[in-house]
Amino acid sequence: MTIPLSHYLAVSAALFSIGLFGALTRRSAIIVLIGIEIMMNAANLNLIAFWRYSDGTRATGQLFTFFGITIAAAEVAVGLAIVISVYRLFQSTNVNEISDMKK
Amino acid sequence: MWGTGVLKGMAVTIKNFFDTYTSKNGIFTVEYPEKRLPEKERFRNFPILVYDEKPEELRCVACDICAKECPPKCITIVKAKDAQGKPLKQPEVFDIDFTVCMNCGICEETCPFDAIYMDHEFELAEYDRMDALIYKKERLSRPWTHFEKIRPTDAKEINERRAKDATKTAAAVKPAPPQASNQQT
Amino acid sequence: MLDPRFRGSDIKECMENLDQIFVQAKRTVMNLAESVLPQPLVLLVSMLISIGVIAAIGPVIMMYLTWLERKVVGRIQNRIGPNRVGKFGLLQPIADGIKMLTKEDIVPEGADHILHFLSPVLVVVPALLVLGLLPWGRNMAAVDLQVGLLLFFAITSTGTLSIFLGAWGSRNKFSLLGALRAVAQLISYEIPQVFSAVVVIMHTQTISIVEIVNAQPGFNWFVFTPWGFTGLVLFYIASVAECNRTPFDLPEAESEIVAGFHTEYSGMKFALFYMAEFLQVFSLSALAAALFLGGWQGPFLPSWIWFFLKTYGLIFIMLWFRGTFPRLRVDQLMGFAWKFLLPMSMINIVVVGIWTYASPIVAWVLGILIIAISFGVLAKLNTRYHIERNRKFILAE
Amino acid sequence: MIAAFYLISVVLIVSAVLAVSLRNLIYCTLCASVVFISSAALFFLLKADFIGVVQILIYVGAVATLLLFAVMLTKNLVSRQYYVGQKRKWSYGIFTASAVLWVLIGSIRSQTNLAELVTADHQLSVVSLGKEMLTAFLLPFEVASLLLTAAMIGGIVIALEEKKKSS
Repeated sequence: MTIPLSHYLAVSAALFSIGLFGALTRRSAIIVLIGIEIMMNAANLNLIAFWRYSDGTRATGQLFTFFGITIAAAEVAVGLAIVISVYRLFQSTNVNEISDMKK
Repeated sequence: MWGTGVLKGMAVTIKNFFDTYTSKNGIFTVEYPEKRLPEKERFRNFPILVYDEKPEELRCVACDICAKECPPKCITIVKAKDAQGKPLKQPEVFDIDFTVCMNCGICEETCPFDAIYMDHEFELAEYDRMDALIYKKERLSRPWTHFEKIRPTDAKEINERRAKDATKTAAAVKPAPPQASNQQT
Repeated sequence: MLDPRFRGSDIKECMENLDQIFVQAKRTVMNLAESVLPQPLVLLVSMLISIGVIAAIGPVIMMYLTWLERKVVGRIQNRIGPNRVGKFGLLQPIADGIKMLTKEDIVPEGADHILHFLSPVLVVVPALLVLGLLPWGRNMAAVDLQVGLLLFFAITSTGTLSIFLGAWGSRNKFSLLGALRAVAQLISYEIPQVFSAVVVIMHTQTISIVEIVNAQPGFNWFVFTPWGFTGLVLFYIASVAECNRTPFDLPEAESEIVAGFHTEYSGMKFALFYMAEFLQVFSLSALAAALFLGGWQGPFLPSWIWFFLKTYGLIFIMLWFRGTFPRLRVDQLMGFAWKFLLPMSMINIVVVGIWTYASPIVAWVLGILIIAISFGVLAKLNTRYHIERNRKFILAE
Repeated sequence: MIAAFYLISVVLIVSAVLAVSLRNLIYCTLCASVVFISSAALFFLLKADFIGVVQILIYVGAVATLLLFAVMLTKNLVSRQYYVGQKRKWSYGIFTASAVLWVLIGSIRSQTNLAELVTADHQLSVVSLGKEMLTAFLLPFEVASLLLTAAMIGGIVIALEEKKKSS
């Protein structure tokens, strides 16, 4: 018997919530970025699962995952650039300490 | 042009690579244990004591000059004594400590009796540092023929000189009545 | 000399059998397995055969590459190279292997044990994984994926990560310096490498390596076209840099930073790093041969012999580089990748574009013209210092 | 096939949990790259080869290395600032995450017609993907390329800008 679609959706939902948990609770900015990456990954997994279980001739699912991945890579690049320049100013990547606007 | 330096360099190495197979002067490594380079004649390694006929009658008269002259002092000589305790002109003990000897060849030059020469033998590895490398008289002595084989030109010169000396001493001895002749040669 | 009754067709037919000898061997084993095992296990058996063959061939290739390298570089330097252990030093790799096994495995104090242990394994995995994608002979590719070439580049790019982790795990300034240089070099040479492979993809409209090789039957390999030759040169130089080999071996530069990222590794872990490097040399040369020199395509000999001939020809060139070139400085290394290889491979893509749509004569003329001009311009731009031709030397009186 | 799916998803979930909960940042990025690789494996299982390969190439090749660089450049390797009040924060996090999870699972279970959706054995060839990308999806393609250049320039400007001010 093949794997029902709901299993894939359950896995990506779990992945999404783990990413959300990471982004919310962890203090280091880099782990927040990793959490966001995992959430995006879960979204891509959903896209591909739905493409697979639809009629499969249209390539919308795959292409939008492809665009999703490129955008995630761009986002990580800019995110890390911000994290590093913030680190230069505040000497810490602790999300709570970076709160006041003017140094 | 930009890339030519690179190509010239590679041309040199590839020529070297094929030279080793084709041309004679490509590879010049001598594969040591199987093939050997002939030693030069004046090559000096550790000293040896020389005797003419019998290993007991060394040319060395235990005059101790080489022991005094030896820079690192690695030669120890004890004069032999006959039954009544009269010193003989033979070394009873002649040790050379090969760990100390630096093959300088000064003993060969200073020896007035042509008794000690530098040998060509260099594969002298031992398992034990202490007594194996302190060569006794027996291990040092070599026949004169061995010397003639390894250093023919020097041997010829020395033989001529010795023959001339022998005739001179024989002439000196002849006018004076022959007394007890010692083995002075 | 040949027996007259031995007609030409017999030779051709025997070559044909020799060509498919491994494929038939596997088929016989598979038939045997089918008769004995249930259906899902048969698939497993076929996978295991391929994996087993590659896992056996990988280390053997690596060992005899070290031997070949020491022999070739020796001969370049007018010496003989290893000939003591075994007939032509053929047992030398085995002696090295045993030496590596018996060497004590030191983990630096304060080092990160997990990373220090994990990273040699992570470095070897991509090097071995990639061997499965290569077409070793006619229908002898272990895995024939529709996205073969892209997967090849994806897997080799994961190697960068494990080098970096290894260096960080050994808590040593030299290895961290080496790793920073290695990551910078690997990333900046990956782009020209992929771009110069895009040329072949554009021409053959497929990403699967097996189809690219099929598109070069007999003798019309891609290297005999203007874009093919430049593509091979660019791809090959980029792969030399990708394996950290001689002109570009800054990451493990003995003279500057002790041994680069694998300073703190000894014994079997160092052997794994060494194996990863040589397997990458083999797989990238094999890929260059597959893309531009028509992998196993060849007129007479069995296909897999052609594969090994071409791959070892390209490997010989890499060893030849090792015997010839000094090491590049970091800025020259980076400048060469970004200011020469990358623009040159983009121009190469333009030439392939012209090649597919213009008529042959126009394509040939334009191709050679564009490549020659762009090479001249880029060379002009890249030469920073001008070597005076007739230098006047004032000798001390 | 079935066992493969469950195995990979277990690896996926476990490494995702580890990626967000470990204290040593290096191990976090390592587990994050395991997450990326296992989700690429899931893509291969779903017969989306091209996306699986792109996932490995971009996420493991570039994003993981970028994360490692970021971890190296910022000093606090082992995030030690767990002060006493930390426990409450974790409970908030777990509460919100599980609430979201419950909502998602609820929505999945409420969909009745998911069960009979069967996998079409149609495999999209990369060539058709490429064609479709440059014909039907040309606009997102151009927007994505624009965005990538903007991100590259942005990244560089942020890094460079600091150098001018401090020198």
